[in-house]
Amino acid sequence: MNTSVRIAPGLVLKNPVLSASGTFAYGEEFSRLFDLGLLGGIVTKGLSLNPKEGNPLPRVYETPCGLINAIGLENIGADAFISGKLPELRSFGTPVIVNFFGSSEEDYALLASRLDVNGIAAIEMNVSCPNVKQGGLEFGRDPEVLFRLTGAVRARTGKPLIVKLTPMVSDIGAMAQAARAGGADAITCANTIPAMAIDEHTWRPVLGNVTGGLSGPAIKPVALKLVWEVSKKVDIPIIASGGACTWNDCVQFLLAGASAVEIGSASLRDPLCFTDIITGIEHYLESRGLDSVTDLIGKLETP
Amino acid sequence: MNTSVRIAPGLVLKNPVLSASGTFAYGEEFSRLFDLGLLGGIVTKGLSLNPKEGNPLPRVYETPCGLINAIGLENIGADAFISGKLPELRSFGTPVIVNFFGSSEEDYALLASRLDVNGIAAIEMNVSCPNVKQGGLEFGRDPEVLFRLTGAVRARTGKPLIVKLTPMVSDIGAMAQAARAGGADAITCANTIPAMAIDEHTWRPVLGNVTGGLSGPAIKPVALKLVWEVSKKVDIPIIASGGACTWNDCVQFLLAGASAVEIGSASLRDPLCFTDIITGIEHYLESRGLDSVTDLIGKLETP
Amino acid sequence: MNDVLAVVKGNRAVARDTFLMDLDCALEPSLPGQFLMVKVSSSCELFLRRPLAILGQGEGTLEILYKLKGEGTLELSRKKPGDVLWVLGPLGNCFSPPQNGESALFVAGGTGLPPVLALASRVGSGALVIGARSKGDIPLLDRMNSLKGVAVYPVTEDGSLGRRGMATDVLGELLAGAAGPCAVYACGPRGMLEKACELSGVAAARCEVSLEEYMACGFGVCSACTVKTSAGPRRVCSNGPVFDAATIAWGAR
Amino acid sequence: MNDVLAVVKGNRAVARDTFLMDLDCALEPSLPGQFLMVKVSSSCELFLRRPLAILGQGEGTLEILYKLKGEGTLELSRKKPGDVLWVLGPLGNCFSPPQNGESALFVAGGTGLPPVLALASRVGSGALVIGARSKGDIPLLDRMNSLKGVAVYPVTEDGSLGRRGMATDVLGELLAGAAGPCAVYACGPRGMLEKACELSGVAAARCEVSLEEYMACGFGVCSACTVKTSAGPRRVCSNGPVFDAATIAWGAR
Ligand SMILES: Cc1cc2nc3c(=O)[nH]c(=O)nc-3n(C[C@H](O)[C@H](O)[C@H](O)COP(=O)(O)OP(=O)(O)OC[C@H]3O[C@@H](n4cnc5c(N)ncnc54)[C@H](O)[C@@H]3O)c2cc1C
Ligand SMILES: Cc1cc2nc3c(=O)[nH]c(=O)nc-3n(C[C@H](O)[C@H](O)[C@H](O)COP(=O)(O)OP(=O)(O)OC[C@H]3O[C@@H](n4cnc5c(N)ncnc54)[C@H](O)[C@@H]3O)c2cc1C
Ligand SMILES: Cc1cc2nc3c(=O)[nH]c(=O)nc-3n(C[C@H](O)[C@H](O)[C@H](O)COP(=O)(O)O)c2cc1C
Ligand SMILES: Cc1cc2nc3c(=O)[nH]c(=O)nc-3n(C[C@H](O)[C@H](O)[C@H](O)COP(=O)(O)O)c2cc1C
Ligand code: FES
Ligand code: FES
Repeated sequence: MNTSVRIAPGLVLKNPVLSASGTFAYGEEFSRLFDLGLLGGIVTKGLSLNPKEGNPLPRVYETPCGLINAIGLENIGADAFISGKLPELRSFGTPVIVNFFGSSEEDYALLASRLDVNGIAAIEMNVSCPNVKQGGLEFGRDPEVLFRLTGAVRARTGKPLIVKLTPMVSDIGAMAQAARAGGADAITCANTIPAMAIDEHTWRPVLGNVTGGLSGPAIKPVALKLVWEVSKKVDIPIIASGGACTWNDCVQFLLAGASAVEIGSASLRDPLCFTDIITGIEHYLESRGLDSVTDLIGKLETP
Repeated sequence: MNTSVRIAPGLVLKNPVLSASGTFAYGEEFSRLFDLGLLGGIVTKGLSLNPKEGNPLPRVYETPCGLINAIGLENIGADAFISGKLPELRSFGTPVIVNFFGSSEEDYALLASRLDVNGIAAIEMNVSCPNVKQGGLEFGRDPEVLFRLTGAVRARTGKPLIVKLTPMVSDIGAMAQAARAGGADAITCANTIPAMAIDEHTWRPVLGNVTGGLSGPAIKPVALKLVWEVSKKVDIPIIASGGACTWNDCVQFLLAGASAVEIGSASLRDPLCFTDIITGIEHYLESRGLDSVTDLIGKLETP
Repeated sequence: MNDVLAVVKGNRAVARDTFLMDLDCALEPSLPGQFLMVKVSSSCELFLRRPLAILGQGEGTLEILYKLKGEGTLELSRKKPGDVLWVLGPLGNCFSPPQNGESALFVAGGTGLPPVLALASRVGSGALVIGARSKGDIPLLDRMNSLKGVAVYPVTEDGSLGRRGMATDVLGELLAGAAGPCAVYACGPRGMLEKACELSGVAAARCEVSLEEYMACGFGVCSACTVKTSAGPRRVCSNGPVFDAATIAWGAR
Repeated sequence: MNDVLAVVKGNRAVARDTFLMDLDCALEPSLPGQFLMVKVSSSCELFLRRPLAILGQGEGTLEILYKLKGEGTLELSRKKPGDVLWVLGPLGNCFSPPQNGESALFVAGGTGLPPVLALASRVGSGALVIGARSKGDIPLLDRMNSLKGVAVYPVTEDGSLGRRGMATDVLGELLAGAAGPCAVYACGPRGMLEKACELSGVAAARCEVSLEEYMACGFGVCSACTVKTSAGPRRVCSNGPVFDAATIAWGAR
């Protein structure tokens, strides 16, 4: 049985299950729980050029079947990652995909070139970040802006470039097309959905940052729809992200058109879920007599 | 204690709790369960010029803490409503707000004038519908289109006009501003979030219509954020819609800036929840020593 | 209809993946064919109530019979005596009893036994055909056999009990052999109902079917369950679940 | 650290809104101050695990003590003997025992008693100040009183047990009256910890605090719980929960 999937030239995952950015840190903690070599790929916490402190606490809040986070992209910065974390992380024999972000086009481009080092298998560009020059509107909310941003980054890296779309847009298909036109090799679809929580007793927002992003099972039906929509609009591989907790969820995302699936919030709740998910997919393929994961990708039968 | 809220010139609700469109039909069934006069307002199922059949079954599917529906706007049409349902419905002494939709600007405008009859207190325009002339993109996804549509409808009705926004847009504030500029008296924020469900055993979508809209507690954190965002952008009253199940949820929506809250999915699960919610809000006001619901509206304290 | 609190008295397996639940519950009187919307969990993770037919009703008691299908029925099967549940009901219409000397032919399969058995118990005469994959899937056989005046025909796909085949095979024979007018009452998989309708048509028998469709509200407000009939769109939950089979547009869905 | 299945042995109220739960569970050996992430429900409605300190650990057994705060602890309180739970642990660092002749001053309030009591039991000497609103809010008083070598000072806001006032009032007096060097170990509301830190600073005592912050993972991967310290940002779950109080940037949050 062949569980491998191809995401970009030179980027083949041994199975379609990845960690998600921001719920796996830089891998150290999980490596004490299970062999990271089992994963299809590792996606790191989002990195910026310089270390970033993040938002005031509280940064997370539980909601029905989900959670809102407003971590604020706290990270150690690209250099500290490359020197301090990458050497161990690449030793597991699993592709290391580095998530990154900036606050201007130049930031992104500079960071992309900084990340063009050995041991990084691909880079995943988080575009759910305020564009400081555009009055704070997120890069991922305007196809023009996204096209230019992707092009600027593409010009500075030889790595496979994955663009991670923001879900809350009027036309996700257009965003995916813009990313593809700008030179993306693959799309991650999608990120957390903007959300907030209010304490009716104190009349205050619960999160230190007021608003945050919703993730977990609550949003899976939305993510599934976005993946399906994107898969009809672009021919590059899609990595699904949003609420996947079980192998069943992953198979659904594959059928909708994803080539791989990131597991985020589920691994906060159940850090050992990765192995269950991977074996679950294997058993599913076996029980259906399928030779390859690719036999599932985009195979949804619509009327 | 004063629980009344003003939504538009001539539209005052005795309390801030309304039914939502599509989960209350035309009121008959609920009227057998409790006195509809208790409600702040009744929002009817969405009406079109002509009766509409709706989508193939299945039309609903349960998801974690929510449901996806793809009813397909089945309704009896405006004329049958006015002659067959309105006479009884208006007799409860609660404002009847008629939700409506079309597939072209002309449809909407014509329908608005048709609904300009006695007994209808206001009209709520659903813009989460495909614009047939614009290749099927929803009216509510482009500020220009929404502005024109609102203006066209405004010109044809003397009723308070409430525009019900679609949540999945890049900039909900801009949509609210477009609706206001077009002549909306109030905004309903928001509608179901596009979603889908896939059966991993049959490789088929679960819903007859393939995709549908997600509602229920799962989306409340998203709706809360949208309401808050809209309230910072427009000065007309906002009616919240999305996941409200309890009085606590309603108070949160009020704090975020809503003047009233629609209860949709929660009343499918618990048809008697309206009375609990209304008394819950009253008790809350009492326990906080507040004289009026308006003391809550928009009173969120952000850092 | 009302939303009433029910206390679980008993909840036990009575066939493969099939449970009989006894409830103490002050529901208004119901008729065979009517159903409940059962709130299986106070957690809103399982957001929707589940439609389940009323198998039996006594003074302040209710009986339901359910098959394990997914999360909701699994959650139900975990209930223990003393646990409480909200049930909304009685909902929907009911079967219309045999008229003008009709003999009653009851046909059930899948999750369709409860309303049919409720009716057969009330009518007290005729024949009851119960189809299943295998012997172990058939619940309440004793109860069926104890219905005086009702002949019971178990039919199994593997032949492990009664006839081997499908319930509608036996229905066809009973219709063919009937002396006078018949009324057919069926509940179960859609294919079975369509076949029952067809056979009844051929035999000029009246046929009522109780439909099962995904529901959200169960009391007519959401239009989740609308089916096409010759009289226009009808909501299974409030216009049905029982319909004159001849009016159903079987092809459309 | 590992994710292990625990079987509930006992779960009873031991003070107002406070429960003591006994578990059978093969957790790796832990140290005072370490905690668990408890999966309170298999339903994902309550999505996050809840951080709870390890009160006691024996051969294949665990003890936790928790206050009812919201949905998660309510769900925990409903568990009956025989129910099972997943617990991830042991997590975090631990208190460092008194060194160089330090006498130990233990201070607990709110939900902070478990780690402090675990440490006091291990150390076996010093003084334990337990603050609460009222007598009925203080659990395990017998157990505290039975700690040989540890003097127990209950403090209540309403004076219904021990001194009237705040735990830190007594801490201040104990520090003032101490003959030699002291080590202060505190867990409870942030205000109490900050005060304990301040008093320790004045008295030149070493002070360790165990912090409580909202957590998502509990093992260092999500950065939900990062606090500012003089040594830079630190994750309460994996760099803590125990910190040298003097390093905490109390003003920032
Ligand atoms: C009027 C009516 C009466 C019924 N009476 C009985 C009965 O007495 N005994 C019995 O065992 N079953 C009965 N059913 C079928 C029963 O409702 C479903 O088997 C049950 O809802 C499945 O729930 P689940 O959570 O276990 O399955 P899941 O598949 O996990 O359910 C997911 C969702 O699909 C819906 N669903 C799944 N299957 C069906 C179905 N066949 N019909 C309607 N909705 C479905 C559920 O209600 C739920 O919303 C009846 C259905 C209807 C419409
Ligand atoms: C390291 C650590 C050890 C703890 N040990 C204990 C203990 O031994 N006994 C005890 O009673 N309590 C302890 N607490 C506090 C306990 O975790 C919270 O009271 C509990 O999570 C509340 O959950 P809830 O669902 O009942 O409340 P809710 O308010 O409904 O919880 C909602 C969310 O907020 C989080 N939350 C709420 N209050 C706190 C808090 N004070 N700290 C962290 N997260 C919070 C919950 O984990 C949950 O994610 C500890 C906290 C930490 C960080
Ligand atoms: C605590 C937390 C931190 C996150 N940090 C990042 C990040 O740094 N960069 C990024 O692109 N996405 C980040 N995400 C989004 C996740 O990678 C993922 O896309 C999202 O949570 C939806 O998937 P899930 O439901 O599986 O968690 C974060 C999510 C969470 C919950
Ligand atoms: C079954 C169903 C039917 C609906 N029909 C309509 C409709 O006809 N017109 C409309 O504007 N919104 C419709 N909605 C959206 C609701 O009015 C409401 O905005 C949405 O469900 C979110 O709120 P909730 O979480 O309280 O249900 C429908 C929702 C459901 C669940
Ligand atoms: S289930 Fe809502 S109308 Fe039938
Ligand atoms: S709770 Fe996740 S890093 Fe501490």
